[in-house]
Amino acid sequence: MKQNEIISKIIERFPSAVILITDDKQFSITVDENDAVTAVAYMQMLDFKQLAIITAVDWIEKGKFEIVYNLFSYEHLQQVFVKTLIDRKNPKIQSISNLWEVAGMYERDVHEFFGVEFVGNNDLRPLILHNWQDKPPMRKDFDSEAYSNKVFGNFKKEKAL
Amino acid sequence: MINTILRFILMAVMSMSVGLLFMGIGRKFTARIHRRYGAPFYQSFIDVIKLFSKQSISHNWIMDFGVLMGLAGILATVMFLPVGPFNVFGHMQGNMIIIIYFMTIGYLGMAMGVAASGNPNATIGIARALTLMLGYEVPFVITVVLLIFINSSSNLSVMVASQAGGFMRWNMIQYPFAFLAGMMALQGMLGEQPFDVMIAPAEIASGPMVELSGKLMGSAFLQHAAQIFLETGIIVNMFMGGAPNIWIFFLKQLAVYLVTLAVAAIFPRYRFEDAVKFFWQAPTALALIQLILFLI
Amino acid sequence: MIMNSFLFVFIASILTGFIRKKYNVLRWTIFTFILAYLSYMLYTLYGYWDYSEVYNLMKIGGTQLSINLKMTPLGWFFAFFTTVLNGVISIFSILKNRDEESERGIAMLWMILSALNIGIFASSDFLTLFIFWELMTVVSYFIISPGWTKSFKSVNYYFILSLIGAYAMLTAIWMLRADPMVNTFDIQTSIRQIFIMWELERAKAMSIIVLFIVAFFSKSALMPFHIWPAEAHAEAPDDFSAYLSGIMIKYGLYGVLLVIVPVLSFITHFSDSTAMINGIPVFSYLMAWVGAITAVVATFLAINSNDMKRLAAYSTVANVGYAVTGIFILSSMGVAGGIFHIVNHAIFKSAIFISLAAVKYRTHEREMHRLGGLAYKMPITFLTFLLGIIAAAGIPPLNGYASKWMIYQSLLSSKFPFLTTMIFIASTGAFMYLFRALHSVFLGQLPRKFDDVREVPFIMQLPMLVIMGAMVAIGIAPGLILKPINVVISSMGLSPVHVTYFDMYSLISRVDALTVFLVFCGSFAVAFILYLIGNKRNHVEPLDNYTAGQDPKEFGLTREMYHFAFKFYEPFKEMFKPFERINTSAFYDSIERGFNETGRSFARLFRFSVRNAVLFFIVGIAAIIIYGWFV
Amino acid sequence: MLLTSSKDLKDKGLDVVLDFFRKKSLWMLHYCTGCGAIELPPTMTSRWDMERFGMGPMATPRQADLLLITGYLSVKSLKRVIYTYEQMPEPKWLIAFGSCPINGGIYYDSYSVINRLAEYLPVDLSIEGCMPRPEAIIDGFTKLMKSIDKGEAVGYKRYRENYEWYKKNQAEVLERTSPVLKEEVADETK
Repeated sequence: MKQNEIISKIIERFPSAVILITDDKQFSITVDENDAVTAVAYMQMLDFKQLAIITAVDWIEKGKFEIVYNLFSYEHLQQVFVKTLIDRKNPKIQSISNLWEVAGMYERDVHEFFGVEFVGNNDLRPLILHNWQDKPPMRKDFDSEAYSNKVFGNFKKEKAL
Repeated sequence: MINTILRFILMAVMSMSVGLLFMGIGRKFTARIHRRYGAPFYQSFIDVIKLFSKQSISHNWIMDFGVLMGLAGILATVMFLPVGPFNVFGHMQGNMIIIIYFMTIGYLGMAMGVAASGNPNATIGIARALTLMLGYEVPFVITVVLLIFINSSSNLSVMVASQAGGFMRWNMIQYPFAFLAGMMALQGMLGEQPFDVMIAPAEIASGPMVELSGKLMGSAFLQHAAQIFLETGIIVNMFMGGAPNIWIFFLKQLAVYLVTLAVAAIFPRYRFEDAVKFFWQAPTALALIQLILFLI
Repeated sequence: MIMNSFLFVFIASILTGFIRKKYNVLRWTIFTFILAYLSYMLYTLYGYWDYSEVYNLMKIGGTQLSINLKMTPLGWFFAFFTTVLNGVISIFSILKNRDEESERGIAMLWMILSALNIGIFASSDFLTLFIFWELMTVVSYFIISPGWTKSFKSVNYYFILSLIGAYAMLTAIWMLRADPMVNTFDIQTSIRQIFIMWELERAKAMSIIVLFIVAFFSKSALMPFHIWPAEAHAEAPDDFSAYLSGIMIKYGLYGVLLVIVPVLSFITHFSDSTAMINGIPVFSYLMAWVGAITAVVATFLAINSNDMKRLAAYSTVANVGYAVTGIFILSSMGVAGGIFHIVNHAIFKSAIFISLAAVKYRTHEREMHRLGGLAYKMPITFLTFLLGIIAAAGIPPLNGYASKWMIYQSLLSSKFPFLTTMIFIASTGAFMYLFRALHSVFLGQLPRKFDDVREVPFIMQLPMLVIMGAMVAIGIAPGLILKPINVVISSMGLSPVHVTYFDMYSLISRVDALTVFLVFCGSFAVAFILYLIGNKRNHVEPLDNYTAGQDPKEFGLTREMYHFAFKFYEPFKEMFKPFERINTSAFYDSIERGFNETGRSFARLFRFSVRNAVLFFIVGIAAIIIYGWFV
Repeated sequence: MLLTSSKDLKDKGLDVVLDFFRKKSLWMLHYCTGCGAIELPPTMTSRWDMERFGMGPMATPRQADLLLITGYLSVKSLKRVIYTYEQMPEPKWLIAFGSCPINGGIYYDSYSVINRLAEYLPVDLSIEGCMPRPEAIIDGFTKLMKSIDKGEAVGYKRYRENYEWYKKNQAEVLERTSPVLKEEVADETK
């Protein structure tokens, strides 16, 4: 299928979706929070078999998190970003770990660094950070430098050795 | 009696120090092949002294005992090697069957010591080494049996005596296929490339040596040195006509050792199943050809 | 005197059956004393080579059937060392069987078996030999399958192969008896007659020899019959495995030495019309090859087995292979080396099996990969096993090497390059599987569940110490055993080998075992001095290991997980994948099925199972013997 | 400051002789945490040839004398480095490599990268640069050899003697139980 055929199919299925074409190999779809999982599942049905990554963007001014699903199709040689905006105060979204097994791992990652809750994923243990007690570090309101100064005591411990 | 004890101690010291010297020269040699400057030729002595001066760890008494048994086994084997005119015991000098079997106790000791450390990397290395041993023993044993048959004696001194009278009388010229098989087997015995898969450093963290430290590592080092001395010595006695004095003997040993290093410097590593298959094909065939030629 | 002692043992064994389970220790102590008595009895018989006993049973069709017992040097030698070794093993059994369920029957049967054992070695005609042989088979059959219900299937191999051997032997004996030239059961006469028959009727003599070979090889588990020991040893009681492997498997070799070797040496020396290779008959050469191939095949099977008793059983088969190769070389060096190896193997394999039995006594575990690290808890057992495998791999200061050296010397001096190579390969392989057993059971990480395992009690350590002492002593002074062996092979018509207590000589070299031992001690001293010079050594915990920086406890790594023992030589096994289609046990399985079907149809007739039929067979034989006794 | 240790830390006697052999045979374990590891292959191979000083790479901490921290060190790897360092038998030395282990380098404000390695482990020598060139590395190694010869590089003794101090610093980053930036979290909820 060509890119425009895919896009027309998507519009047919999700009339409210906002589609942004980057070039002839890449485009993005922004859908409603409620449609997000359906959209990803639909894309999987359209032979977008590879889930490259799940990530999140912190739009602190808008008070939103943007969850981005990065999909790729070897059949159509197309890359697509399925995006959705969710509330920043109480970030919750349905898990897609039943569609891709690997999604569970990406969701763990996003959960650890942004604090997004994935409903339906039972395994959201911390993955990368060591013994993390503070708020999720990738949020824009987390002050990394203050943290670093406080914990690693930048030149504050001049005593002794 | 006192004489024998003195010769015994001399032989022990000589085998280890000459082996270390060979290792140092070998390192320089390999470095020059790589177009490097390389470590000084006495580097191995420094390494050993440093290792003995370091503290070491051990998990239990079997580890210490095993490593000591490894060194002792190889040293005991060296005692039966005729080094030119220098003999520790007159009467059973160079009995090949004793040498082959005595070598095993060194391997057993080392294997036991490192297996007692409880690190699976060490045990994997040992499993590979033992499998490889089953590989290179085949061509080596055929070669040894052939030479025993030629001389009607399992005595290395007799084999040396039969090669007296110039270069053309050497077994290496007379039985070239057997010599090739023996050299390939030597490559495996010394664990040089392409047969160094048991000590693969990046894959299984240097295999058997993974938990050895300080003086235990030093003992392993000395064992390897004595092993180089022993195995090159066997080849020199079997194929290169021994030597009239010990210095020429050392030179011949060094030549053999440098040949293996030259091969090692340009080869990558075999997987060990493939190494065993290789040993059962090319060198075994060569040794068998020589044996059949002899029997005909 | 011999028969009276048998009666005494028989009655004693019946009486011990009445001892209550509470006093198991008493029963096994009596067993030990009976074996001491038997050993003493044999000791007093030494040198009386014309001593004989005859008990007439009955006349059938004009033939006097009788039990003839006679002490020959060969028989005495075997009888004495097996009985002494059995006594040593029985010390181990005293405590081992204290709480066993099914031991009552085993004690009784084993006592009878030790008497039958002497009977086999003392019998001077084929009929007596056959009677004792079969009784031994049946009795041991019931010991191997304790409780009569467990492990019945695997023991069937043993029974079927024994049956094949028995039929072959009976046919051979019948052929000899029916032949007008021979017409006797007497072994010594028959041997001479077989040789004459070889010259006159080659085919008939050949078939008799082959039948005997089948009988003996099936008992000793040579090549086509090599699978029963693995099945039987694995299921037998642990202490009995030592007896089974050390002694019982050697009956076939005794038969070879008794019948085949004299015939073949007659042929070698006096026959002009026989094809020879390097001075031995072609037939003998082929049999030596059977031994060598057995050694190699059993070695490869042992490398791939995961059960420690199976591994040891295959190792036994391999060692029998060496001995057979040596014996069929027919030179005095070869035969002496073969007999010497039989003795040595009995000793070191008892060491291995006893230490494995000690491990099982404490851990109740048989699969090697579930064990590990027991050396730190059971040092004496570990040392026994270590010395056992050093001897088994033929490494110098211990006994196994002396006999292997003799076998090599015989092969080399008789100029058999390929046989030598085969034996060498088997020997290197032996090192592989023995180290695997050593590592998996005794080294590596100690599983948590064995944290409170202790060393076995002193009474059980005692036989281990005795056996270790014997291994070292024979290793230093091979003359201790080789001098009696010289008497044996002289009586077989071979020239004695040249040996002093410490030195062994062959045509092409000489070994001074004491010097070899001292050299090893000296080298160890040198290594130890170097060790003392070095900086201090710190003790660390077993799990404080190189783990690429990861703390094992935090990672959830347990000691069991960090013990590499399962599928130890898997890539090596992969290399032999094409050969896996050749499946000997499937063949025997089909035979077993055939037997079972036949048995079932019999059972339909008699409403008895096969086992009951076997029982009837014993009762029948016993009835015949007792009948003959009184009539 | 790091290299000035008091003379009384040093053992007298045979160590003077043995230090000569120790400095001539430094076997190193490079813990490839960061980008610095890429500078080592050229240092080892034909162009700069580290082996002429008797140095060489080793596979496990048991055999090594020298631990190289090549580049930034995250909190998670700090734990592994400490475990590795404690597994090495004495005498042992530690080299901090590049700017990051000295003061955090370009990661000075990162929430997951430590700023000063010397607070957690006794650094015997620091080689600065981002990244240090092979010449700088070799210069650093020769300096370390000199200080070993003088008996000044005794980081392992310092570590042994000030064990509690080091452990306290390590625990501060590794075993935290409460959030660090508490007030700001409270601010955000308002």
